[in-house]
Amino acid sequence: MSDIKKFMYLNRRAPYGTIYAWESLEVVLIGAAFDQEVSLIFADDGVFQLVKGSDTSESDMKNFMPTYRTLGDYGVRHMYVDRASLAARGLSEDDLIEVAWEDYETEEEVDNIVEIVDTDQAAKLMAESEVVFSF
Amino acid sequence: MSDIKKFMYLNRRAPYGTIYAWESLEVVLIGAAFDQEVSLIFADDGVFQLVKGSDTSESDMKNFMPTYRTLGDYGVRHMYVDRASLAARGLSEDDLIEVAWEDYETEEEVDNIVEIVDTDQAAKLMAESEVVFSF
Amino acid sequence: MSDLFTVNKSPFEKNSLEAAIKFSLAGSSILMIEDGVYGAMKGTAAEDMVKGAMSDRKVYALKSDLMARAIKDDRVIEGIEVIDYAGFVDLVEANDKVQAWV
Amino acid sequence: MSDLFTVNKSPFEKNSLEAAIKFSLAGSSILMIEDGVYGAMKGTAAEDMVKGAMSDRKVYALKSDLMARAIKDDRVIEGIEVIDYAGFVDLVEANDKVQAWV
Amino acid sequence: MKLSVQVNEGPYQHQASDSAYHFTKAALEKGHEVFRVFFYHDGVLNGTRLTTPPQDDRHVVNRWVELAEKYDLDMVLCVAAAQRRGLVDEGEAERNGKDATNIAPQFRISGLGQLVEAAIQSDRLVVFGD
Amino acid sequence: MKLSVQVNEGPYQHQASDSAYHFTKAALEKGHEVFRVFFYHDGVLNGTRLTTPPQDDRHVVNRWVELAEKYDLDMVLCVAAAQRRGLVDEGEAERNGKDATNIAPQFRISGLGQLVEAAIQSDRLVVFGD
Repeated sequence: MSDIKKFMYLNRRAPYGTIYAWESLEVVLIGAAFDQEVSLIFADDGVFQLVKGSDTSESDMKNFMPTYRTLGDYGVRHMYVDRASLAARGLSEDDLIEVAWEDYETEEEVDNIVEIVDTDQAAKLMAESEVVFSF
Repeated sequence: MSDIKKFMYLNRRAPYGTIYAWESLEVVLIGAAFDQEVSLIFADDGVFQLVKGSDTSESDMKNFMPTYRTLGDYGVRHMYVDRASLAARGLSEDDLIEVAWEDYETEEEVDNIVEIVDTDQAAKLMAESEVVFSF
Repeated sequence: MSDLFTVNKSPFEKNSLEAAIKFSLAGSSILMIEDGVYGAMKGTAAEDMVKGAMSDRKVYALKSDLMARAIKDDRVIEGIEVIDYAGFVDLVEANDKVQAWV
Repeated sequence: MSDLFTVNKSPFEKNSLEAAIKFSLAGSSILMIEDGVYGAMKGTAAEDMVKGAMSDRKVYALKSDLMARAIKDDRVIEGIEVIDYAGFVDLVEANDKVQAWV
Repeated sequence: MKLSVQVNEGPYQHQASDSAYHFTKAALEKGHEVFRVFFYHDGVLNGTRLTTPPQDDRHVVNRWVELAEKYDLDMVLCVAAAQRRGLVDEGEAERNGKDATNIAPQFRISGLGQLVEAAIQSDRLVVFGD
Repeated sequence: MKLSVQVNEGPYQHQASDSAYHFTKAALEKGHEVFRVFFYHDGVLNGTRLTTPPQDDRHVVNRWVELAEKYDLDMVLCVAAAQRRGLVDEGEAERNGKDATNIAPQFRISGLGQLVEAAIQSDRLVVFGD
């Protein structure tokens, strides 16, 4: 069991302007095969990654927003969002996508694993992780 | 004479962390062959490019600081530095290199073409240029 | 004599928009592209700065970049003109030159 | 439980240092590398922020990056420890993990 | 209007190359002349024929190639930037003893003077970067 | 201590690859084990053998190659990132119909799982990026 680690993916960049948000997601998707305890945290401009309603039809870029909604199926257990980062950007919980999660063995279900946290709590969550991937 | 344009090179990045400062200098050096009216302006972290005393002996990077001192020989007539950017970084004129300039035809000499300007003046100088290269 | 300033960075991450405003003369135009369009959003910590600039500068934002970032028309600060790439080209033509503030 | 935060961006250009301070617990270590070492300079607009962080966090700066940027020892904020790459490795070992704040 | 465009970042990592492409295309469609597209810094990486992006994403390199074919666009990769980043044509391979090339069709490698000349000859220089 | 290092930027444009190199070298010289160096995003561009930097500058690619030779370092380029950016070995050339390769010796192309595995197997993961 010592091979199960607490992974935290730290996302601080806006989507589309750079590829980091999308290539970070690709790690999360691939990482699902490794059965770790996986959380994502969105802070600073990273909170923009979860805003619903993205439309790339006129920019000819791949719209990867739908992928976030499926993360529950890829073993992601928590998606934390920094409250202060949201507020500075004029955003609220209503602007964000919801991500459902289900444990197929225990049939435990969670409607939405996206959770808004205070900065102190965010800091603690990162400190309690064993690996922080930065993008 | 309509082929003589007023060129302004706008430098807003610190040296070494990225290559922009150095590759910007390379354009200035090559551009000397084209006999334009050339000025450089340093604002925001770009002012760090002119701080004297750089020592790359322990970082194994090319030290391109000496090149700035030779710019007078490459047809650069003015090197402007934004005063507010200096102040925010705890720097003063004494921290900056000096760059001499000489007109070999008229024998006009200038001891130092590095000039500290206010933000308003910097804005005007850029507005009066015909091409602004951004790095 | 008027210039177009392009800004492609989020105002929450980098100081490009602030710098472009500071170094642009009254009468200039500022065009937000890429992550720069976050500066066009209502209700953010950058709104006052943008509105201040709009008193004597014209501010534009690129439509396809707003759309990709889910910034609908009703979230865009009033007075900011939303344009497409053809409009971007027209702006370049209408101004004396373009300065990229990256 | 203590973490090492690396910061490689100038505090005047990007908010990485500010964010690293905000999201680090008391007892954490912050290591400035690359353009991040500008945060170690005395007399700048970022000095108060850095000194504030130093009340309950340890701050380090990488020597070779200070040297390249002409930041001599007497310009470094007192209390910031200047280390080389071997010291960087030791810090990584001494802390539970490393978080890169780019 | 006679335009030149400078591209400072490579494909995919930053949006700069996308923006530059859409802008250049829009200018050409409006009938403006594009004197030159100059690829500098990591921008030279737009000129490799070795990319294979995912099928559901845009092909940044091929888009430039097709635009150049359609409008006879002059696309120049800076030689100094290309050497640092491993962008090679036949001539560069020979000069630097490289056993392969990776340049895409329609691109050519040349000196920084081509950027300065573009700035002189064009009514506007538009820069896209990070 | 068992370390892994992640490099997110290409050579020269950003200092990240320099920092990662000096850090990795220092760790090896202190006797630590480096489980893997994983190159992601533009970091894959560190693995091209086609660069020819100026004679008075460091050779970022060759430095990595020499370090790997000396310490038998496992240097992995992410395949998805490499495909987007035109970094190709023999296998990739065959799979994607490319007529050339540009990978440098000592590097290998593999999947993102190698990064996740490195994070699991190592005591520390150290990330260098922009």
